[in-house]
Amino acid sequence: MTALPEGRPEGRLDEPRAPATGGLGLRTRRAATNLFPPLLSAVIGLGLWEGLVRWFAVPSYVLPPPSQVVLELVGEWQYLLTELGWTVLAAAIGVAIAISLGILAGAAIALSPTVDRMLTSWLVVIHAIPKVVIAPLFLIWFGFGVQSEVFFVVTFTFFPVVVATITGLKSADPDVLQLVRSMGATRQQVLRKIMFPSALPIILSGVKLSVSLAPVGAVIGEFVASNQGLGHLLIRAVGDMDTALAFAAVTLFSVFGVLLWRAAEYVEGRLLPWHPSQRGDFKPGQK
Amino acid sequence: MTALPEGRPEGRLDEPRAPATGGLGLRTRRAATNLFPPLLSAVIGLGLWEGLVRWFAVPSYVLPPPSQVVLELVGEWQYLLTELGWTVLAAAIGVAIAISLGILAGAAIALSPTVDRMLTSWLVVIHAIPKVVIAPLFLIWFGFGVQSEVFFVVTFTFFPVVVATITGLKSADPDVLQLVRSMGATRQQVLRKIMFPSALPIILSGVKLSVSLAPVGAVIGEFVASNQGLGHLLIRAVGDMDTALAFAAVTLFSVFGVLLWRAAEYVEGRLLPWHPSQRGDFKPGQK
Amino acid sequence: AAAGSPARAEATKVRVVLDWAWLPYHSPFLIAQDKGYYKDAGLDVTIEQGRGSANTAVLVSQGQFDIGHLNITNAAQMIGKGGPMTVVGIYQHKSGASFVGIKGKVALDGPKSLIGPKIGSTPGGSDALSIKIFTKVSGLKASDLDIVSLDANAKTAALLSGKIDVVSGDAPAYTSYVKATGQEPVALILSDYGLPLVGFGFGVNNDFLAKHPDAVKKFLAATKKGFQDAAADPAKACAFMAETVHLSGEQSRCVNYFNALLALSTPPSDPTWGKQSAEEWQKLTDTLREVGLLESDKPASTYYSNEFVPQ
Amino acid sequence: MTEPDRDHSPTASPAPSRPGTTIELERVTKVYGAGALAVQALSPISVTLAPGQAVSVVGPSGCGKSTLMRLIAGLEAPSSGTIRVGGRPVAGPLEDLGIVFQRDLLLDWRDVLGNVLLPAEIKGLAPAAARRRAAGLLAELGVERFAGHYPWQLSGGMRQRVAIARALLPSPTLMFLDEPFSALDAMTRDQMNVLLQQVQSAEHVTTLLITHSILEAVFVADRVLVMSGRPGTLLDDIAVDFPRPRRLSLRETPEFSAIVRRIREQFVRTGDLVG
Amino acid sequence: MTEPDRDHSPTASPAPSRPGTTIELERVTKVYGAGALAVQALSPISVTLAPGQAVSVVGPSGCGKSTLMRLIAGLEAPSSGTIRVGGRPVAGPLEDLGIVFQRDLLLDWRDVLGNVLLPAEIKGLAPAAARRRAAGLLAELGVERFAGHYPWQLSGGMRQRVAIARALLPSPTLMFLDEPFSALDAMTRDQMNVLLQQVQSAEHVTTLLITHSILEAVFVADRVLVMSGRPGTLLDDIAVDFPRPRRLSLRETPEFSAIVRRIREQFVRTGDLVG
Ligand SMILES: Nc1ncnc2c1ncn2[C@@H]1O[C@H](COP(=O)(O)OP(=O)(O)OP(=O)(O)O)[C@@H](O)[C@H]1O
Ligand SMILES: Nc1ncnc2c1ncn2[C@@H]1O[C@H](COP(=O)(O)OP(=O)(O)OP(=O)(O)O)[C@@H](O)[C@H]1O
Ligand SMILES: Cc1ncc(C[n+]2csc(CCO)c2C)c(N)n1
Ligand SMILES: [Mg+2]
Ligand SMILES: [Mg+2]
Repeated sequence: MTALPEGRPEGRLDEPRAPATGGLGLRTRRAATNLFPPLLSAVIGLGLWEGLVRWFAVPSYVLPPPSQVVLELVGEWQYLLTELGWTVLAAAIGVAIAISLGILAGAAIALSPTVDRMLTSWLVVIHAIPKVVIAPLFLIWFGFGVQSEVFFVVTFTFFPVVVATITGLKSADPDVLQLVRSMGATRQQVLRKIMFPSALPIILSGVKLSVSLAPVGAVIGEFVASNQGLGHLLIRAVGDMDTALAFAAVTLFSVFGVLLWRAAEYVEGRLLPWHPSQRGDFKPGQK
Repeated sequence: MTALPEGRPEGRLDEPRAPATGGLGLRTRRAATNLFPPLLSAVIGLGLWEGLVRWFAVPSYVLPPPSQVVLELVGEWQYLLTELGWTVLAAAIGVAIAISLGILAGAAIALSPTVDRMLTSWLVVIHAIPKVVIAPLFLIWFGFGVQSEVFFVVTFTFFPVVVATITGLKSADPDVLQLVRSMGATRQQVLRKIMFPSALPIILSGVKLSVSLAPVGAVIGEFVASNQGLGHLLIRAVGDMDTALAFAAVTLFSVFGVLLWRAAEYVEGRLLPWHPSQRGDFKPGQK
Repeated sequence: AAAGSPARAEATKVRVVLDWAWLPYHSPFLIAQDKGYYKDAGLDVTIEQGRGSANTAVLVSQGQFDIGHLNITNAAQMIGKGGPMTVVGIYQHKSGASFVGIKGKVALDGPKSLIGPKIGSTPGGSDALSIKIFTKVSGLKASDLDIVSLDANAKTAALLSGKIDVVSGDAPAYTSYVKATGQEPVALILSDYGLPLVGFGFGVNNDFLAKHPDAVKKFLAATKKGFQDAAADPAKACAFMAETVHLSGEQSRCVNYFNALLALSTPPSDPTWGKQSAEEWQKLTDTLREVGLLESDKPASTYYSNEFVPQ
Repeated sequence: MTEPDRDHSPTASPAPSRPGTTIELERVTKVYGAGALAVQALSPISVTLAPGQAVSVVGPSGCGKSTLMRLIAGLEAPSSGTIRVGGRPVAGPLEDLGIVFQRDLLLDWRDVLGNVLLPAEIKGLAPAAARRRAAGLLAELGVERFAGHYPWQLSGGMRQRVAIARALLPSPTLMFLDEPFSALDAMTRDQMNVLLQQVQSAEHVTTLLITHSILEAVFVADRVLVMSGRPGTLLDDIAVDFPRPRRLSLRETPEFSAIVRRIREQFVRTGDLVG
Repeated sequence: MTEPDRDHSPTASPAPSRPGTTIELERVTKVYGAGALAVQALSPISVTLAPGQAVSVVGPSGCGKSTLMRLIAGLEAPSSGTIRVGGRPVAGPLEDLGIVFQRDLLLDWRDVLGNVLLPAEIKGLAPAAARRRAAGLLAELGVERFAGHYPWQLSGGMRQRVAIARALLPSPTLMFLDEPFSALDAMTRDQMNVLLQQVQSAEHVTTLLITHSILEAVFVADRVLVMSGRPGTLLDDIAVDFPRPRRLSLRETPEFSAIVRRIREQFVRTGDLVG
């Protein structure tokens, strides 16, 4: 009775569940079950925040209570949304480029030890370099516009995809590779038809990481080298001790980040109907 | 002949190789083959950098040529190494905590949809929040010194481990899970004996990402508040427009990052002797 | 030039970069732009916010921008490194570098009072520089001071929350922030104790200067008009700024900030506004050289020019 | 392998004779999925297996044999009907069950010995005794030389034998085997049949054997269940009363052949392949 | 399935009779690994397979049958000796080869039809024709109802049939099958034997069949190779000259039984299980 991790597909014996025949009533109950925990968690989190701030009389320039943040959100929604737009734009373009580049680089590294030895170190360096140092270079090359932000997002988010792609491609079943080689598959076909799809669950975990990093990447790009976007708003708000505005921006930004994350999870589910993690209705049976 | 990706284990027919009987001569040649590409790549990269800087007469306050960086490294090696030591310490402690927490959180999320719905969003937020905004908070909560730096590293690096752990655990073969459940395994045992080891290759890809992020995390932590470390040195150098010193620090830092990466890869190899990616000497045969 | 005389097509493009994102003391540029002072002078001025004077210096030297509004120490360092830039005007002859604390918590009445309190300072850059020079000038040793390194963004919060007792930094900024919390600031302005640093001025890319000397002159003159308008009614300037580029905090804080800066500067109504003296340049370059932040031994006269200062 | 004296084999000796467990199925059905892809795997099946009985299940591919096994093992819930084991409704994985699935399901990250020891670790058996028993089982199954190899270094039949050793390790009172010998050559398979038959009769293990070999089904079992094509249901239920221990030569007897023929006829009567 | 008129089946009709390929092995050996874990899988094997011939390989579990197949298929290099196909040394995966491995190796991320169409995509066959042929093969193999299911939704035997359909799809001139019917019940297996035998003789496909069923080995083949225990080598090489097409009733004839007996005796003579 204790052997089963929670959250396995339905129909397992050791999960006490309503019979699988449930009609509308069940569905409503399930929707409630799905919505309740995140709401509860949000309420608890925000309540704790408000309570602690009030209890310890934390001054609002250190940490504003959520109530004040909400007021700020309402009062400045136009400014906030405009700047968020820039950030979203840069994040979207950047992460799209990063994912494509990351998959290409990861594939090249996974398939060729020579490329691995020649390229990986440079990628690690690009990934790990503290970006402030090269900020003046960014400014000179790209100026204060969206380009430098995009470039920033790319350098910020490509690496998880690279690493996941390498791990994923290298995990392909060697016997299956032999099989398709015996079908006369070209190297490209092996990659496209076997290695890539079998690696997809792992690659997508890298993509999810990248996607969740993209907005911060854009914001940091805006800190360093851009005169629009939430990052620029933040650098001004923080410099001006406008903590409430800063937290309003961060809140907006967090909601955006969580939505992005859930969207990525949704896409993942759609792309991997066959994967054990996605076998919702069907039960993991014997192969 | 074209079907085979490079880098597969030896003995494959379509890779033109010296016969596997090779003695010392072969081994030396192989060592040379392994060392040559990274050296070549380093030489090309640095040569390009030096050449471009000289060709375009880029002033050294924008981008110093490698030759000048090397001089700086030689001249300031003691200072640089001392500061690097602090950064390494904070990075090491921080990433160790991050990996432990990340695996725990990932396991909790993977195993329980309720925890997923309650916790994931907050983790995404913590991960995605622009750290400058909360840097003052860090300071106020943790004071100065290594603690806030370590905390920084933790918030910076835990998420890749979480995501990889979730993906890894959810990829466990459902049939194998049924098998051990029928052996009467407790939930804990299922996790420890099946889900975790089978997820390990994926978890380690997350760990590699985290490890490669840890030094930047420490440096950024040192930007915010620290009297030592490479981050402190960098802020100084950048503020003083001492670009050569800044790049010397970054170079040292990059080398450290690459070594860390390769070390993580080595550990990965030792932990996964059974994984397709590690079947060096043996050939992937039929199961 | 009379209104409408220069044809639109002939307007000279001038790309200006500031030292930082919009702050109260930038209102003169907005006013000049808004009132058409630049346009009337036959200039097509675009103003970009900056990311610190060091970056501003690089951007102007590299020709990404023509004119920069920046801290003159950074300009001097850049020129010393061979950056093709010339300082064409200084209006803040007294640096704002200072130690700021909260009244009742610390007393800042002379160099000796700095021994004891915990001082937050940003490593490198202007903070570190002023501490370095100040300890020299005042006879203190750096090891006498209890300095903690802090990110610029963390300094104010650290001071206001009591994590540190004193910040090292720009007096107009920190005193106005302390006031805005309903407390009284105390400040030790380093230039009062012989710190030979200066504050804001203008640097121009040398190519641009050679090609468009008149434009530089006109730009300074028009900007001076903006300063005059702003200084005449700081409250109105602040209100205008809050409307156009969004400004945080109460208007009083903005006014305090701007007034404090004006107090360290030549009044814009003064005919010598912008004018530089050989002496201040000599002292500045000598001092920088002494603390190792300037390697060049170019004569002080090569750093600046008074030719473009509005008469 | 010539037939050795099994009474001294490690498998047969240590465990005392234990009471078996009654298994009752009442109108059990199973439907997988929904909508266009829905598949009815089992039509109502009712049957009772006595304690200590060895039951073989035969039936066409895809008729629901593996499904039936997973249902009884408590790894899946039936769509309707009830299953009782030892009188109580099945509410989770059965205890004290040794199971071999159709795929060998060896753990890639453990070597052969580590795989065989898995149930001992899970059930907390004494390590030293477990290792001894594992070594004995591996020897008996002819893979002792490969104790330190990883699964990917084994042949298909060797993998299957390791999976069998793993299931036998804890000397279970219930044994469910889903085509455990499908990757073995005829000779090895015969030996395994003898071995299984001996273990079963010596230890009174209630055994459910799914097999495609009718000879094997009859040789090993007290009872053979013949299933129809999908949706699977019971076509026939044949008692096999030969005394134990049985020798391979039993298969040459006319009584044996009669049962085999009876089963074959059931198959042929059902006609076509299930589509 | 009653035996249909195979001449009009999609498998037998479209492909013209093609020339086969000679396969020559000369003192081929294979050693896996090194040091303490080293395993000699094959002792020197020399044998020549004629074009269009159907050859069965039988031998004890772990004796190197699968290894032999992978060597000939050009998927691995022998440790010594040479393999020539069509006169040229094997230097990579053989072309025009349909292969079924011991594991079914279905792609988890493709449904049944997608799996069967894989070789068509790889070889760039006309999609419409390939789909028609796939549908025909799936029907013939009794899994057409599951074209849209994913592999994990299939039973073991159904998976294996899908793997066979995939190998047959491009009508290869060479066919290597490693225990392709191990998960099928006796009846289905018989039908598959008939089908395979017909495809082979109609299209002169050079066939290598590894099997554990001696009956199957003889029924399908022109020639049976009997291998010894590990390190595997050739024990016997038996010609099977029954005319084609063959019917299942052939297995009841005394000539057939004689060959089966001869192979059995080889096995028994080799004695023990390989350890
Ligand atoms: N997890 C699953 N999801 C959907 N359908 C399933 C699942 N498991 C089994 N089935 C279906 O149930 C039916 C019975 O499958 P099962 O594995 O029980 O057959 P079987 O008798 O064991 O066949 P075989 O002899 O080929 O192994 C098949 O049609 C199969 O497609
Ligand atoms: N990749 C490998 N690495 C190491 N040893 C291997 C590998 N593949 C096979 N072997 C060994 O080679 C021997 C022959 O294996 P092979 O799979 O050819 O046997 P087989 O005759 O097909 O057996 P079965 O009938 O059980 O499938 C075995 O001892 C096996 O352990
Ligand atoms: C809290 C605070 N934030 C920003 C500035 C703007 N600023 C004025 S001078 C300077 C350094 C560059 O010379 C910067 C960033 C300030 N004064 N105080
Ligand atoms: Mg089955
Ligand atoms: Mg085999």
